Amino acid sequence: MSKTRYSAFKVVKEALTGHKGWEPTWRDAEPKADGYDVIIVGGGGHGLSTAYYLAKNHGITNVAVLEKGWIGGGNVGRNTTIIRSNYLLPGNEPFYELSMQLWENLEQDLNYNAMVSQRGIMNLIHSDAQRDAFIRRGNAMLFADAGCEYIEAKEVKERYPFLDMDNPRFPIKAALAQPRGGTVRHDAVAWGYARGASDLGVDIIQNCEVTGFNIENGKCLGVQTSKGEIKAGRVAVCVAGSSGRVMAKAGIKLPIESHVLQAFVTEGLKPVMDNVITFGAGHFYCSQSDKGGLVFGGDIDGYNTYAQRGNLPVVEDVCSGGMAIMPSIGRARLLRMWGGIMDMSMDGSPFIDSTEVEELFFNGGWCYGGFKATPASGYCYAHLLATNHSHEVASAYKLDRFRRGAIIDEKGVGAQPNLH
Amino acid sequence: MSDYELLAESPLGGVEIELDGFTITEVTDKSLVMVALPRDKFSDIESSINKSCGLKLPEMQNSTNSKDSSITLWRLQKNQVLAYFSYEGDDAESHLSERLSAPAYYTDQSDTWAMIRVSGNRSRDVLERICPIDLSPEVFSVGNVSRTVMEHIGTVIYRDGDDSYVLLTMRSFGRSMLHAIEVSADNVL
Amino acid sequence: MSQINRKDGGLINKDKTITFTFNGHILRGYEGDTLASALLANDKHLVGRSFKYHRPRGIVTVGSEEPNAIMEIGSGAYKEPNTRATVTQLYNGLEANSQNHRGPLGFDLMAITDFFSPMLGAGFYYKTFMWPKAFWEKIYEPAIRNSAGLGTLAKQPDPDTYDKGFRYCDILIIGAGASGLSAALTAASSGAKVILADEDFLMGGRLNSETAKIDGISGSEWAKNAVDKLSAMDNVTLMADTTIFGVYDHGIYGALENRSSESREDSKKPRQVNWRIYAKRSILCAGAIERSIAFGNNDRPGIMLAGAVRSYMNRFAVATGQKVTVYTNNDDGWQTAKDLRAKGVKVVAVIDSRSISPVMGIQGAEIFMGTDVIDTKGRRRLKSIKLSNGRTIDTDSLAVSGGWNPNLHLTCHHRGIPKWNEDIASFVPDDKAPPGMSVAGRAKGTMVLNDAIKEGHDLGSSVAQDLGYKASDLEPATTPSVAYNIVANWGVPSGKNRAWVDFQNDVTAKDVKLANQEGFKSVEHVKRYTTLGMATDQGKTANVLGIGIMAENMGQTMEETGTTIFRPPYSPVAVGAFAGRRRGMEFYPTRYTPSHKWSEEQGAVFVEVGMWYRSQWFPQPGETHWRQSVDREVIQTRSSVGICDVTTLGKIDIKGSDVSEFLNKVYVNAFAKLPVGKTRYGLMLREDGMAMDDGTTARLAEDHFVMTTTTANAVSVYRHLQFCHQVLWPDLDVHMISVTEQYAQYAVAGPNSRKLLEKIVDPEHDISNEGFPFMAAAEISVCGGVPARLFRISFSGELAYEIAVPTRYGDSLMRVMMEAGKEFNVVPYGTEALGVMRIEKGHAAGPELNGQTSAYDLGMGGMVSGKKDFIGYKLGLREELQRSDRMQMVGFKPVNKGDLVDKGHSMAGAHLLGLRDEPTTENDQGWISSSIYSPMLGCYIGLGFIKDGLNRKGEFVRAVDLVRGSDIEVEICSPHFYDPEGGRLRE
Amino acid sequence: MIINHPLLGPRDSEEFVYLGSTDLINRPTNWEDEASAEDFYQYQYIRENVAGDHKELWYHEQGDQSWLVVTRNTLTHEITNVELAQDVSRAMGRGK
Repeated sequence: MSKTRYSAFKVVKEALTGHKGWEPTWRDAEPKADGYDVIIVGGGGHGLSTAYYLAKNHGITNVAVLEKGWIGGGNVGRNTTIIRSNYLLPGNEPFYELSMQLWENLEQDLNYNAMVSQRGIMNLIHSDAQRDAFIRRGNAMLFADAGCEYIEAKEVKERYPFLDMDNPRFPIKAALAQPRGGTVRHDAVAWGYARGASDLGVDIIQNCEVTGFNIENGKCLGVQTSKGEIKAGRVAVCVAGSSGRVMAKAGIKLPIESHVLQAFVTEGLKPVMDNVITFGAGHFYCSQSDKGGLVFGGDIDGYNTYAQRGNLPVVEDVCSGGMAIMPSIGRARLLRMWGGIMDMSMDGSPFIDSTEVEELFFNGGWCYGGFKATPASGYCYAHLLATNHSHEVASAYKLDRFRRGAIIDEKGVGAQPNLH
Repeated sequence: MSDYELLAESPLGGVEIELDGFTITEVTDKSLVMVALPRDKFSDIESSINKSCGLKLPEMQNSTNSKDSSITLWRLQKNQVLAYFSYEGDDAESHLSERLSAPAYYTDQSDTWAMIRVSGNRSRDVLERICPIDLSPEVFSVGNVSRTVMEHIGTVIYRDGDDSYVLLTMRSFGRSMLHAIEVSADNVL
Repeated sequence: MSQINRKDGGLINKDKTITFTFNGHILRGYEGDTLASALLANDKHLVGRSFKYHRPRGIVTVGSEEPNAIMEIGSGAYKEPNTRATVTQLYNGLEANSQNHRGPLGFDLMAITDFFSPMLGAGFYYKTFMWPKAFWEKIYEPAIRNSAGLGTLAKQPDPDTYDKGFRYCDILIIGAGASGLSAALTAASSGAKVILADEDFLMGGRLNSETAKIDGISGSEWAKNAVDKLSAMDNVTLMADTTIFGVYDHGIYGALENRSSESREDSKKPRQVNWRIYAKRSILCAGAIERSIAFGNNDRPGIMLAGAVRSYMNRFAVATGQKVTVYTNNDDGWQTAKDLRAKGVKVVAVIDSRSISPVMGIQGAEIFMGTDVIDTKGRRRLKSIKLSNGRTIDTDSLAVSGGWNPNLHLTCHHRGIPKWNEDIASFVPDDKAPPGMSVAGRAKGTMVLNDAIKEGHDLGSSVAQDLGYKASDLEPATTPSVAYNIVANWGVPSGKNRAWVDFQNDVTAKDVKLANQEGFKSVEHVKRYTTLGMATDQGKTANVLGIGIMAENMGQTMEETGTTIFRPPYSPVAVGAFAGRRRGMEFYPTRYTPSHKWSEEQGAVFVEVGMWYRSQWFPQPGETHWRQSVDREVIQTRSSVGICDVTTLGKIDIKGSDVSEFLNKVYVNAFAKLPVGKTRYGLMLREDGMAMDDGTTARLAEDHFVMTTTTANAVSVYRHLQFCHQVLWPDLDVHMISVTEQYAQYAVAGPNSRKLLEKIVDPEHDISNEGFPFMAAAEISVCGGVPARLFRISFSGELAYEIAVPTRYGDSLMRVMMEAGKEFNVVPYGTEALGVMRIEKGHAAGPELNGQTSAYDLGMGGMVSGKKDFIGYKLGLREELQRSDRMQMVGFKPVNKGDLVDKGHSMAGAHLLGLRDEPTTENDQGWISSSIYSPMLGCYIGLGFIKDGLNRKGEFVRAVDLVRGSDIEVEICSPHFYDPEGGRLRE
Repeated sequence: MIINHPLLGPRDSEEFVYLGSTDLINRPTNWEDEASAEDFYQYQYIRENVAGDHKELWYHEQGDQSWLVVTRNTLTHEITNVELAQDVSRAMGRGK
């Protein structure tokens, strides 16, 4: 499929010939005058994977991905790179498990090394009540064939001697791990999907902001953009944190609020930890990147915002969480902190659905869990766009579910987005 | 007469710590009663307390004293004032309502709070490490009172002298608050 | 030989020698040195290895922007990786070790990677390592991980402490160089409250490194005088060694005060203090950062930035070499040659890439105009340089200046976008600096010192005036104007030789080109593809150079190319400093119950619930397993009487004329007609129809109610009630106040509870079954007149009361009741026994009220009133919430009573399956939410949720726990396992 | 962030708890109508999610325990107005 097949052989050959043979990873396109069968609004991970699967699984290649800035510049380029399928509720678990399976075959599929690394993810358990809740979750995972491992405290200590097992506030009583969880080189996911989609004929158009939708008689006929009007058979919006702003241009209000989630990375360090560790009681999760930085995060700041930056209280909370479980992290220096805008939905679960406007589709509400969903989100969105039917694992992600009461609330905190 | 007797205990056992330029003492001779002010009775209450004790309703974050200085009113909320007064008995609520004789709702809060006075010329240097509000002498004057949060503990701070502050925290947090002050003193002095 | 490069003068104290070690060698420096200046004094140029190719690297800069000289400082638990030698103040006993090499620093085995570098260019890893599939995690990635990273984290708890603090000012001035000091002088003289912060331990900024005279005296002396003047003023706080690392909303600045050297003297003090500074306005005077030029092998130890070479000479009295060369594209580079010469250091050549006349004459130096350096030699230390005119010059120190970049980092923390300024060939702040921030001096692009001083001076005064202070009457300091002329130089063709852009991350000009060729054209894409600017210095020295190279590659302007986003922190901050005191027990505060001291005396085991420490159980001598204690507490309570401290339950006094109406709106059931002297159970929903909390509410007087909430939700329920009152129904006459802490409250439960209470309740109060029936409530007195509240309510299912006294009597009441109860064999019970008894009685608690369950799911549909509006009513009626096949709460008991007894775990968390079903998501019928061993029933019992549960009592299903490997048959039953008719309550 | 409390002056937002849009003030009162199901659904779930000036509810938990209506720009975080929610609610016609 690809014009330039990547391989170790090719890398050596290019090294010896001055790297003259490398071509652009994806084709930079300009809008076609006669439009597209499908326009995907948003060149993030989900938009690019949707384009890829539309072309690959459904043979729909007259597709454009419109990106306001540079591809992969949204949450796919600013997350903590974690993948996992350790969900609780039946509306969610099979979907995330499909995503995990797609991750597991992604690189061979794309001929692009996105460094999918199933180094395992471990949730620490600090109380009896938390243990009961995690056993319930673990069983849900095993029922869905996602795999999980219950690790007694003694073994947690053996594997991760730097953890503070006897913390007076959060003694570690056990852990629930998903060995198949792990991390992925986030930017490479966007680039890999872009390359795959582009090779199959999809137009990737950067610096092309959608400024409006052409809607006539309740039907969407195309979009207005900073590069002019573009006609489309179908328009698929996929803009995560910008969902509210973009859908407002089509006159649609959503059960979504935009919030900022901060993430952090330390200076590079020689290997400290090889897996992802999550400290639910104190809002902290951490892994180490291949470059050596400890990448970590915690809760969202908690107020509506579209500004990609947060404030100090959460920084301090997250770092305290780090000190509570791994007090050696104190001497690691925080190198960079940044914020991404999360499309926080009213129950913490996403939407992949048609809308009240004919031929206008919506994918969003991923909260802070969108990265791990990237492959399945594109896969299922493409399925819906190509077939008019929800994919079975995404069938719960309907926009009208709150009207009906079909809530998918993993945390049980109700219709308050900043608590999910 | 009952066969059994109940003994009262202050939240921090009357702690007193004397450091160089800084003193920590538990306040044990005061009672607290919350006086809720129904909206339609504001003026009634104002005139009643003026008549009974020579008291005025304080401005927000400020205090007023009764004529005989035995009762101080703190205005931390719009619809309530907290009375801080010298009384050590079991029935602060009736005691105060009789003194004020105003048509308000009274709720005893004497056992709700631990009260710690910090004083001395280094008090602001010590508090600077835990107190997020501006305690500059010209900004937070004698008689000012605010409710804020220190070391994740909801705290009322009242300036009762040039270099003297009373900190109130919910009684169950008292030991943590005392510890926070001690750590600050260790770090600063 | 010691300190062979040390010269005369400088701002160091030669009377105080300091001894330190570098890679185990004992070396000496002086007070006032940084680690870097002391290393250079000792002729140590090779100080580290680069990230990817393990190239030998030396000190490049003199500040926090240092990319190369990063080291591990200290040892054992104190070891601190990646510490910049250039900002580490030297102290006695400092241990420094170079990092990122295998074997000795001079002979790093990993340097082999440099040999393979043609294959390891930008992004190579995205194109390979994909086969065989399993090899990535097992072989390739571990190898990459081990060779990546820089310093090593001590995997021991950080032994130091950190503190936080809060400071307020009118004007925060960031940077105490010429403009910052000038601004501080005028602002302070206007009367404004000023904080002046500088990251250096010595205030003065570049003035300490330059020879320019200000007001006729040396710059460093002028700075010292200014600092003395400021420190004598009451309205000024000086914060040296303090980095303003971030600008947050509404004038909040993060400031890290480093007290490392102080803490060596007295190690109990915090190592660093993380200040939150609240400033009405700020003036950024952060100066400028010099950049390099991309030429072949421009990364060898001995090649440094020209301004740094000058600093080491002037401030630290250290010559960076014996035969120095200067390579520049601007006038300022010449100053280095001039200053070195003045100190008697041999300058062999000045090379200027501009085709203009020489800026000045330098005695003894060859001058090359319109000439570039294209290659260098010397593996561990620079030996010679090769020029574009073919000349080779022997030199051991090359001072490079590619120009100065305004240090505008902080102006971009609110997404300001720097603008290109051709005059100074660099980016300057745009007008979108964070609100309240102004910029002066070189940070703004004002490169001439005299102008920078004036700018700071004027701004200090005008900002103070904006805030209502008088204008300053000071005159600005003056210094002769020295022009700053520059012609951008982004690099020179260097053939096969690599021209380094980002030293630490080993990004070369060719990497940038390759990225562009592969379609990575956005500056963000290039950064992410090549890792340019992602090292510990975040591109402070590299980024503008990299952008220049990109712009040339793509034939676009600098403005079009743009910058990446500057993010906090300005320079890296220890994670521990953000956590501050919040470690271990101090993660958050601790709440103690009134009976805590007594419980400790009894040897109680405590459990944390929220922040509360509650007694979990009270072990007796001979009991070896917690279950023995808990079973005993349950049995003894159920057979006679037990006492439990329930003070932690939220208690809210609600007074006013509209309280009953208010309660009607927040509870699903009716409260309007609750009589005085009675208590009622109430269930509260969220607006979405899900259960939020439950508890009892008693009416003590016509206009006085007291509500209880669960411990966990005390705060959120209070907030919710305030919302309902202030926001939804503001005119209701309702006054709420938390009395949780006002009363010590104990549950006294069991058939003998009344008898026990009769001994302490004052005789005028009738608490007989008739006089004080089930659900009665009253204000009474105990023990001879102590006021108390008594409620006849029961969580245990026994005849039971809750008694509350003012908290001051809480400890005493516990002791008195234990004494009075002796004759009944009274037992204290903890939260575990409480939990056992509530499950035996089928009361929902936290695991059932988990926010996913409605009143109907909980089997409380019958309580829901259809005759009034209340929070959660309407949305609770939605079709999906009313489906009969929703999961509903019921009880579960094992068919075989002995099941799980030997397993040591309960049924909690197990999922429910049909008797012959496979464990799949489709077959999943529900789960067990709470489960305990019931001493009364003699087996494990559980509460749980199963589809259509209320209609399935008597059916058999399986409770399957694949996680822990159990699979048992259970019967669906009523959740009321014990005394289902409730007769015991009313006895 | 700093919220300029109308009664107490500027306070660090750490003292406050955020709830969400002031849409939540407008709780429907027509609960007896069949059609109110839709109103309650809109009230509880659908948000404008404004990019710009956003009116939102904050609770001063570690202060005077008042609910506030804060007008804050969601693009810049600039706060232009802070009012007591009780006053706003009354002005919108809510009472008992």
